[in-house]
Amino acid sequence: MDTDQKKHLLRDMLFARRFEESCYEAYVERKIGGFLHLYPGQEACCFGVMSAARPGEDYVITGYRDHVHAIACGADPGEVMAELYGKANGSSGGFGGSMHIFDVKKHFMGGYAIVGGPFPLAAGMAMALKMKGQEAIAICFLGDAANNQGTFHETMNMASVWKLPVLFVCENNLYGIGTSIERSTAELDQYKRVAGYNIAAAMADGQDVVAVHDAATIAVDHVRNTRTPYFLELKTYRFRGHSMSDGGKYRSREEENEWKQRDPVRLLKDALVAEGALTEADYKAMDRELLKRIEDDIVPFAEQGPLPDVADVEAHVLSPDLRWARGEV
Amino acid sequence: MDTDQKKHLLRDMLFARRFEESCYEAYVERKIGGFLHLYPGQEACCFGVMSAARPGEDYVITGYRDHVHAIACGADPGEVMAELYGKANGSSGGFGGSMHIFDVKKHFMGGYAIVGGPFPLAAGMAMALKMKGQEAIAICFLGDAANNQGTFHETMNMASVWKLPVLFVCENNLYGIGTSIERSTAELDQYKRVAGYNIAAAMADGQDVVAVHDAATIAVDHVRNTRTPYFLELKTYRFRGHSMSDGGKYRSREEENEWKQRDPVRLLKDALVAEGALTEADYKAMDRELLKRIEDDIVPFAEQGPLPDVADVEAHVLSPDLRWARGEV
Amino acid sequence: MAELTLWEAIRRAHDEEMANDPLVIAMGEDVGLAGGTYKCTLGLFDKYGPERIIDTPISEGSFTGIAIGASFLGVRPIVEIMSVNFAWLAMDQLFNTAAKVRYMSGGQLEAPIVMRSPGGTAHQLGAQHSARMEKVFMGVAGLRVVTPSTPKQAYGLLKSAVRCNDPVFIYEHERMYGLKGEVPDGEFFHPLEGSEVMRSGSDVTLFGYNLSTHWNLEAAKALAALGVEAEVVDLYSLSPLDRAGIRDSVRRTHRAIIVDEAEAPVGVGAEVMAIINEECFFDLDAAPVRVTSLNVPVPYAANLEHVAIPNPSWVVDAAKTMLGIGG
Amino acid sequence: MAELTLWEAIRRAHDEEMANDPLVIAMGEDVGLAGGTYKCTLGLFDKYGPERIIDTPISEGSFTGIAIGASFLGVRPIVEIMSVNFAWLAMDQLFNTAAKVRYMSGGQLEAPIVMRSPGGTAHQLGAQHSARMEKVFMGVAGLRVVTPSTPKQAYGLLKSAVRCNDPVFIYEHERMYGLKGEVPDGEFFHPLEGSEVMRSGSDVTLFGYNLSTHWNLEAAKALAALGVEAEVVDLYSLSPLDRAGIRDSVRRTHRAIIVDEAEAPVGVGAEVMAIINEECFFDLDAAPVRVTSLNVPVPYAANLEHVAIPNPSWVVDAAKTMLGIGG
Ligand SMILES: Cc1ncc(C[n+]2csc(CCOP(=O)(O)OP(=O)(O)O)c2C)c(N)n1
Ligand SMILES: Cc1ncc(C[n+]2csc(CCOP(=O)(O)OP(=O)(O)O)c2C)c(N)n1
Ligand SMILES: [Mg+2]
Ligand SMILES: [Mg+2]
Repeated sequence: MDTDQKKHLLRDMLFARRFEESCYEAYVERKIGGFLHLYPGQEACCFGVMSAARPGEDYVITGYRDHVHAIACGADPGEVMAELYGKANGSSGGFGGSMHIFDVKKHFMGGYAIVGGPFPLAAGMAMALKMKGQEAIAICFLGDAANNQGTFHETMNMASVWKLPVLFVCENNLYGIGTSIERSTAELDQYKRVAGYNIAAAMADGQDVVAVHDAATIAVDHVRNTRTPYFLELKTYRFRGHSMSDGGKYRSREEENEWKQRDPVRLLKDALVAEGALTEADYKAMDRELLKRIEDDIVPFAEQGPLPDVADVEAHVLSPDLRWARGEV
Repeated sequence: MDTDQKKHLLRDMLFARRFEESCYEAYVERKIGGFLHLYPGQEACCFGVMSAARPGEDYVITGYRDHVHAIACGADPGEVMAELYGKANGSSGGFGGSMHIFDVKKHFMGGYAIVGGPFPLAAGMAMALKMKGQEAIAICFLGDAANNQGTFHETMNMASVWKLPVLFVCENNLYGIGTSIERSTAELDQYKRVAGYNIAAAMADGQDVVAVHDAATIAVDHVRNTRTPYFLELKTYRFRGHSMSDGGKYRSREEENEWKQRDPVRLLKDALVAEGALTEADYKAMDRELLKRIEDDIVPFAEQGPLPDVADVEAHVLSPDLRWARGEV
Repeated sequence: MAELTLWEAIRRAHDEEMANDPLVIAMGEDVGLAGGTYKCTLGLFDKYGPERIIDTPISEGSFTGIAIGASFLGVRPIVEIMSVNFAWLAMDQLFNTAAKVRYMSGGQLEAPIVMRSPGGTAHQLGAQHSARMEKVFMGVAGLRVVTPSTPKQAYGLLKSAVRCNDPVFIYEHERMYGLKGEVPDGEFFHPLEGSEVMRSGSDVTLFGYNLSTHWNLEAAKALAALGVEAEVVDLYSLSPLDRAGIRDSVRRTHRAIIVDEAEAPVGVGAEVMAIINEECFFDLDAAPVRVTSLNVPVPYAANLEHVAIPNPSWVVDAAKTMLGIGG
Repeated sequence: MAELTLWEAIRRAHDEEMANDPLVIAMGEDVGLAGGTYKCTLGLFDKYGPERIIDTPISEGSFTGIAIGASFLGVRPIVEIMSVNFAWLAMDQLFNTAAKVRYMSGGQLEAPIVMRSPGGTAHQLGAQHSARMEKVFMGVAGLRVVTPSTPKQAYGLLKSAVRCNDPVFIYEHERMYGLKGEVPDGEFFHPLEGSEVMRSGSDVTLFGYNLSTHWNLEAAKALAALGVEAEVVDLYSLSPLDRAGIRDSVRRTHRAIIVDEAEAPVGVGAEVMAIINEECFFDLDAAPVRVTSLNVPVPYAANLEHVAIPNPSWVVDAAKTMLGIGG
């Protein structure tokens, strides 16, 4: 990867970090409701993979921890923030919320709140791409604990038998809410779990965005060229609680601190500084610039956005095209 | 295995064969209703495993193809037949039918009609045995296609993590109704599918009852002694349709005939004849005796059994013990 | 007009819609090579190939999810669940995703899948194969539910369901695939909403759907012999229910009996009664009545099943009681 | 009498039942080490250990099945489904096995599991986390369904559910865990069947359960200020519903409003209305009315959620309309 691309990734990851911290503040101030799941610590996973894929062309789907994935696909961060504020200018018009960011124009096909639900949805999108003969692939980002859901098994089997162009990215942050992977899962290395499905798989360091990019390049090329599935495990860690209501007593401070030494943003920054491609001052300036964008543009866009019109509360339940319903065809 | 035990197994298997053929006749004559799934071809699986286990002590559960498993656990064949006839003297009092044979006294914990449903039920029984410190184990017999259900994956994982004394026996007859395993499943060897769960597994020839017995002995001992799960795959074939309504066009006659060369009853009989432990005449006499028992005892027990009392139709919905319901405690 | 069985009508609808649009596919257990458990896709595997008539593994939850995901990108899957009893395994995907995705995406995404499944009691299928689950599908916003009582409806409802941009669940009755009836020769799309007056009458309305409509027609004949003219209203659309059609009929007859093969609690009968209460309470000359099965899991034995599940005589008896006709 | 929050009452019931019988266990996601999402098992992991307070993987379908299988052999599992929205994944095991096994085994086997789960709308949880699924659990024979509206009920219902030999589903409301109330100091078992008159009145009955009972009590206060005496009946048993209790109250007040946080179709409101029609139609002075949420997936935005979900003012308005009280 060249230095420019690394700098881009640094900017993207730092922006995502600051964006999520801003969400945290707004939640504490009760400007955001519902459940809020933040991404700090895992940024290299999403950006590393998307840097190897084709954002806006490939179809991406994930769980409830979805803000950053949407942004990485090209969603407007202001619209994502406005969605969290429950505003009409939010990416789902205020109908979805944090767990249901959608930007279909950018092929970000949504965040879903039922653990394991997106596995088959991703495979289904891949089936459609295959039928339509398109070059795009489907990419599904989910956590480690989601792999214990029956949909994992069922989908891996069908994706393999039907040869579907889908990349499964497992962001293994070692916990499903408060339950550690050792306590819930018979095989700790998630990429080994697809052995029984005849699916290509690999593992990479999810804190090192370059390593993720490299592993994802192989994975994405495999899926795009062979039109068969691939499973990529990324070992990572979330720096915050599972959601805002996390009591946080299930992890030791030592473990947390150890992982924080491997902060993906800092690791990349340090590498660039070591390379001589960036100074600490450059980095601080970049950070200030990103913070300013969040404070001056993104948060105000959300704060000042209009509320959804309550007259629309029954919109979007069924299709507005009533021809078939009424037999007027 | 000694000759006596082999002779016993021959008798058991031949009896099961004749029993199922008698069900077939009764169904054609419309004396039996509902769906009927017969076992011919697979007899060595059930009897081979149960000869290595402790019938009546170990807890057994299976799917809808359940008559023979019930009998192998010690259920009275007359009661099983009466159940198919929908009679009050049937093993479930006429409430269950062919797919729901139960004999809880004999620890035959039922036949269930939802594919994949019994996996967790078996693991749950094993959990209870573990809690209660009993020596018995749980044994779950299911087909190959059931392994594509999410419950397979979820249950294997929990059985492994929680170290449950449960033996999963997969009777791999290569088809789930009309869909062959090659068309539905990414990994044809079912025992390889548990690799990702850290569960001990093996495969054996399901047409050779001695081979099944030997493999099952290892499997049962493993579960009983280590109190951890085991997965045993038996390659087998059903000689009849999936159920009585099977069109049967999905398998070639050649394939069927090839497998019929490996009829488990005939293979054992031939081996005993070759050993000099049995003559063809002995075998015929045994067959006549078994047929006579079916004709003279079992079928009349079913035919002459009383219908369930229609006044009982609302019995067994809820517990007759209404103390907690009524707060009379 | 051709006379077709109900399964032939469904097969014809599949065939026409697949011929019309290369993105229409069918999937389910044994729908392909084996031609479908109830033959609804017979012959189509040879015609459209394994990529469009897809035999699935026994993985109801995820093949439903795959169909939904494919529909996000314009594919029009017709998913067959071999028996509605197995649909519990697919409910999460159907309800939490297909029925909600349009709403939670603010209208950006839709999941135009069709799910078809046979339900109801048949000849002694026992507790795990006799579920009547209409009510479950009707309870969730964002999903249309229809159920044919004739081959014509079966054909036209499936055609409209494939074209409609909403997820549609089609509830077929396991005992009705062999039913014969006229189906128009030309292409025909049945409305997904509404109800159909199958017989006009002035004394009582018998509401039903799929099999119970036939019970009601039979009961109406028996009642006619007693001088009672029953109106038979077929609720082919279970969600949304036809409030206006229900009201209009009760306004004509002032009496309502809702006949439902399912157990009573929170079922079609309760909902129709609630609609009557809300729409035309003061038009009633008698308390509306539900005719339903006993509230039991379905027993296997023929004699037990017989007393647990309604039949036309139960409808006749309910009408006679309501109208004060003795004997 | 101690004042406890609803979650403390549930925790106390767990604790007592686990102390009483070594075969009582609790299982679910994060019930153990983390103490339960809503703290209902807080501290019990340390007390009873990981073999009796079992943290499960995210495998709702199969850990429910495992609980059922264990119950076949005498274990008494209390299964927590973290949110009722995830219960769709467990329905097959709950309905096809737990609810039917007694019947289809002819009474040989029973599945005395307790399943508890929070449901309902809370602060903007959105479409996939706001399901109200009471009606789904009520529709199937062989399962008891109860729902507490007070800490006392929460304590006593769970205790009885653990002892009862039927599978029992306990529907808890996500917004009510912090609710405080008196719980008797001594051990106490609440009946699983019946209903409770929370307030007597003569002019109209407000039927509700869990959260809507509290809306009804609030509405009754507002109505009293207008000279209307509303009776508030709490339907803590949703299956079976208390037909006699419903009838008796309507006989006293002649008017019924059923308040349900769920969408209307085939819901509690419809079933209670049907029971009223069947039991005491001619005692009614007005058409019964349902107060329910709009028939939409639940929106995220606070202002949309507010107009979609009922609140006490909706109940007051419905009563005023029914009684012809202006303004
Ligand atoms: C079917 C289902 N069960 C339970 C939950 C509650 N839940 C939400 S996130 C979560 C943990 C998921 O962990 P993982 O897949 O590792 O993703 P992570 O949150 O660590 O990114 C759980 C149990 C849910 N949303 N859906
Ligand atoms: C959940 C579910 N899906 C589908 C079915 C219909 N069905 C009954 S048996 C069967 C095939 C099962 O095959 P396998 O597990 O290999 O067992 P076999 O019949 O070959 O013994 C199917 C699809 C069912 N009963 N349950
Ligand atoms: Mg995780
Ligand atoms: Mg098989």
